[in-house]
Amino acid sequence: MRRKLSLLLLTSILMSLVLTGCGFNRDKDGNTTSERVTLINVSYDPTRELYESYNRYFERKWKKSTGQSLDVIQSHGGSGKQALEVANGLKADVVTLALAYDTDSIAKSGLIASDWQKRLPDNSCPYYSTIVFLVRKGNPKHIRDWDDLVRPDVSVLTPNPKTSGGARWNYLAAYAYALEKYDNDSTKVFGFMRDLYRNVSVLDSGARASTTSFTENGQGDVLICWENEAYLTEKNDKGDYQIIYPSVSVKAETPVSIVDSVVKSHGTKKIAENYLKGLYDERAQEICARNYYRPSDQRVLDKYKKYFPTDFKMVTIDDFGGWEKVAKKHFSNGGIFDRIYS
Amino acid sequence: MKEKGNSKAIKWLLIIISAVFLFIMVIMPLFTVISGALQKGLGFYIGAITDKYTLKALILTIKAAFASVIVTSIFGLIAAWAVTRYSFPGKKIIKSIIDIPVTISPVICGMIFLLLFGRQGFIYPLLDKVGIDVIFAVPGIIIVTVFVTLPMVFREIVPVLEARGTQEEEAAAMMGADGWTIFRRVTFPSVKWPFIYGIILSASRAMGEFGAVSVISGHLRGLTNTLPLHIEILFNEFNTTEAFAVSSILVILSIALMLLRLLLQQYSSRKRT
Amino acid sequence: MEVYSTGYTAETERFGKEMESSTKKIIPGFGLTFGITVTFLGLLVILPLSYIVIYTLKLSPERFFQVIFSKRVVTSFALSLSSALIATLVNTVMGVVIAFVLVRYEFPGKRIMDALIEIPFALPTSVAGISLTALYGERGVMGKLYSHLGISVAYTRLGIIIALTFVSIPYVVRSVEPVLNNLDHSIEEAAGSMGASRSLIFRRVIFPEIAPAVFSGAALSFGRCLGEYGSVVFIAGNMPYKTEIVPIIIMSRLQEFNYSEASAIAFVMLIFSFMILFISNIVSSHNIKIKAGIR
Amino acid sequence: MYVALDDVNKNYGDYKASDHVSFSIEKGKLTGLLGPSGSGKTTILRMIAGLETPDSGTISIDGTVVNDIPASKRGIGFVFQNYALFSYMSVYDNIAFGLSVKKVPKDRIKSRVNELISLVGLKGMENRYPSQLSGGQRQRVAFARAIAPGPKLLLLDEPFAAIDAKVRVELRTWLKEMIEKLSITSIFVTHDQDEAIEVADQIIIIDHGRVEQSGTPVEIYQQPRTAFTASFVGNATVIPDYHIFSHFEDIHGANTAVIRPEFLHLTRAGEVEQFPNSSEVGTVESILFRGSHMEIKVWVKGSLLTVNRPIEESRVEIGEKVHIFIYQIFVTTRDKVYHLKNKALYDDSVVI
Repeated sequence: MRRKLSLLLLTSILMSLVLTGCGFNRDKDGNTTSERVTLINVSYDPTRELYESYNRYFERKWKKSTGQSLDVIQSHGGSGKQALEVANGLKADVVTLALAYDTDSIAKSGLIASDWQKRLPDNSCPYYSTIVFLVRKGNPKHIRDWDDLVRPDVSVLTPNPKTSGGARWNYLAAYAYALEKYDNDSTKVFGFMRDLYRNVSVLDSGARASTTSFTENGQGDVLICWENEAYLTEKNDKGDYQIIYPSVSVKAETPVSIVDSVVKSHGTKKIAENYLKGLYDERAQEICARNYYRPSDQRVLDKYKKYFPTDFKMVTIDDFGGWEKVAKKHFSNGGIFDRIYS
Repeated sequence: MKEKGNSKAIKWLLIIISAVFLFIMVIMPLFTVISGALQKGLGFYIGAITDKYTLKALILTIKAAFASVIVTSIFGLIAAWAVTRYSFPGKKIIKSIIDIPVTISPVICGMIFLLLFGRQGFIYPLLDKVGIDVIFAVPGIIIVTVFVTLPMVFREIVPVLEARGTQEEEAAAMMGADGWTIFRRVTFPSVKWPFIYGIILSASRAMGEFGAVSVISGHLRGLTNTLPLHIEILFNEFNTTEAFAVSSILVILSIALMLLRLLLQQYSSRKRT
Repeated sequence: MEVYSTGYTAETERFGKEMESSTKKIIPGFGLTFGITVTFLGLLVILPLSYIVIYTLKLSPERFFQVIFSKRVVTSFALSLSSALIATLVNTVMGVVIAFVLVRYEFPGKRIMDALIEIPFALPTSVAGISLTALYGERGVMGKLYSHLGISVAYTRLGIIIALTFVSIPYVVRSVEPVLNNLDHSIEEAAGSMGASRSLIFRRVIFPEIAPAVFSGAALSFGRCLGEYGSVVFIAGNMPYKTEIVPIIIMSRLQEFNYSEASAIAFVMLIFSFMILFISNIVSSHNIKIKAGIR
Repeated sequence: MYVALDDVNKNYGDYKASDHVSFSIEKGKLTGLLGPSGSGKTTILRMIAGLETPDSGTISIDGTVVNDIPASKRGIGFVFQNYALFSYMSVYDNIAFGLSVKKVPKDRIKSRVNELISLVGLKGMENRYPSQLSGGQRQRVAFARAIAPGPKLLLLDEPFAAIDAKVRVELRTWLKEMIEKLSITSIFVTHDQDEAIEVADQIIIIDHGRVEQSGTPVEIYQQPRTAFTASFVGNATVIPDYHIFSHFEDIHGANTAVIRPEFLHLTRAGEVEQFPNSSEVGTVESILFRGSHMEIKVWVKGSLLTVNRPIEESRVEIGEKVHIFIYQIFVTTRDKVYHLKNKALYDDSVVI
């Protein structure tokens, strides 16, 4: 008899470790009314600082308007990696990734409605960014435009497009420039891209890791990165670095969306929608601008014109025929990027 | 062996070679962590250590280590008993299976649970209906940590049990003692010290696990970030000083466990003679 | 006390017919303990591992070989295997020296050296990763030293080797130390009295005794280096074809939604690990047989 | 009969450990299973104890068949060869273990254990650990532990194998007294014939898993019934063909013989010889001083015989020619032993 008892005790310990209880109290259309609620926002690398300040703003606003105290939990990493984890079971209420392609891949796995990008204004992009160069103080290698990046004496830093959303925008910006320079002659464009990536000395998995290699570990002469990341680096290391705007870049749309099946099971649909809508508030657009993200609100954009020059060509994803085509042509196995590297 | 002239020279040569090697390979990295941690002064260091996310990560790390210690110690005892007290075909196979978690790459350890509990696995829908999240949640981290440290206690106990043979247990069984009494009064006392070593080893291994956990953690800040993962994030956030500060917690914890181990070693060998 | 006991001490297998006895029936508790062990292993080890096979089988054979023998994966395996081998060689040589020093000599700071050996086990790999990166990076102390010699360490193969060496220092030391410890001095003294020189004694008397322990320690260290991710990911720079070790490739394939390819590569890794485990078990059981005088 | 084995067989793969073993043991008797190592005697003991199960045949204790009864329920005390004392329990706890497992009240255990401790002469050692005791002391603790629960049958597996010679002799007499005093039916296994002869009331000779012979020590010694028993017991010399000695009856088909020193008498040239014309001539090969007598090896017609000569008689020289008179010999075939006397003894033509 004693042995049966100890066996029971053993299995109950194991089970208690696995089970995480969660209570249920919901209003009529399924939204949780519990006094304290958490919201999980899975985002890409460089938005850590942006969402830290926005979350504080929204948590206060939500408390004032509904009395519910909200706790937004962030998760940051390479955009592709984050998309994989959400598609694989990471219970994100909202996703704020680096490019529509990653959010589409989550939608394809059935967690997000297929017409998700139409649910919010400006293609669900409350903020967007562009791709710039970051060079050492005084621009020792005199880097002006994409041409200088292919020079043999220049070593370039950019993340791996297979895992990092930012790296895909870097790639497309370079590609747009090459198309224009060699007016769509694909072999010359391919030659340009191969020369560019031949100069890449470190291929990190995420945008932030790439920035760390450039700044902390002094790798490479020029870093291709998000505009906001460049300003953030400049702010942190007063004057050690300099931002260079290339003649051609991309309008890097970074759309946001709720994750339908998760908000349904968590009962956070109303909160999540308001959380994303909140990004369009005037105060929120200010927060984006101050974190060097280009706000979709034209008025706020003009107010911070100093940070967001527009005297260069900004190609959009539609000019490439949309993410579906781009992903297949460039980033799939055996795609142009793979061929660049074989 | 009388220490002749040249063997004295060899002795000191070998000692110096070992000392230099260990200085470069162990002391300098440790020194880098500590100096990196104190770069911005003690105030910043204290701030970094008591930061909200650091403490949450520390609690999760200790929770995972605690769970893995419980499971690996219970499993270790049961498996060691089955494998050493009886002779049966397939004993070697079981021993090799138990060794697997130590020989395969941590990334693979994380990946197999990602595949098993991920949305495409057959278990996910069942668990989801009941509202249990495993991967990208605390249970997943605990399961992976348990997996990585599974053989720790087992490997410490088995050699001792094998050296002892089974006659004492046989004698006790002859006198009508049941399995539990034999275990409690005859077998366990003889493996008490290796058992404790195993627990300390499994705890320090669990706390330091990075590769496997990073695959299934989801990096939810303050929720599923263990200390090693939190260090990675801090490092990626330009906060290298804070990263080193938090690392020093892990360094201190693991060195404390190590000293505990060495102390126990002294105490147990003194007690036995 | 051995941390990673590589071979099990002499299994007292009863030899000789008269002693043969199946104790299953006498000592109670076999059914329960064996049952729990097997089910637990089945659920926690076999079931998850089987997923690697399941996903690998999803690839058609051609695709499987295409993935495994793609240039990038092959160079990555070559990199991983060679770096693991070099790190293991370094740790084998140094391991034997340190074990010898710790067992045979008395000197100030001996206890400190003994404690230092444990640190690579105790230290989490991510902490090791960032400290080695900082130490050997352009701005680090060792980094500057090496750059004077024109060698860059971080983000190169050398950086990987240093990280792997750090992580696997204790294996050979802890495997050789006990064997050296209970090696009775009389055989050495016998050889010495017959006029053998110190190096001859080491080569002909001591080394054969510790060779199996050295080998199984090295096998474990090699297995550990092959699979190491935490410390390497920070220092390696992960450049395809240059510094991308296999665990990192698996990780990136995972991040590209590519489970089957990740499983295929992991499958090949598993084969390597099992081979190493198998060899080390053979050596240790061979070692036990010699020690226990059983042919 | 108290313990009875009926046609018990046990084999490991193709090796026959027990081959149609049948024997019985009287209540209260101390029986010795005697045989060379590897003869299967320990297997028989372990089968009686329940540590092994026979492939066929029945074992019964006190009238009940115990084949299917687990070892712990057979009411048996077992003393292992190397004691198997609980290394992490004190002497007191070791002896008390059997009783504490049977949930006997504490005070009764205490009195029983103290009684046993004084019985086996280990007063004052209660709190010692096995590692702090000598071989002899450990053996006595193992004995006390085995008899503590008052078993009806005591089994001892080579109890004195691991003890040095001098202590072994003392322990033998001690064990014999103990068992007589407690009058427990006991069986012990040994490969040492002196031990068997000295301690056992009844000896069972076992070889290659078969019962060669069973009987009192005297019967075994004086009337061996098989070639093996004859050659195994006593300081026997085996002669390939006894016909080289002329004064013995010829048994058809039998030629090997066993001769023991006490069968021979040595007379030197010039000494009075009882049967001068029916003795053999031998040359002395070697002389060994055995304390109470000299053990002399003599070549007689190509066979080296051993004969004892009292200390008081005159010393023999190596190489000396002597007369050897053979009183009797055991002529052996596979399963029969003929006890032949020297013909000279019949026709008593004795020279006075």
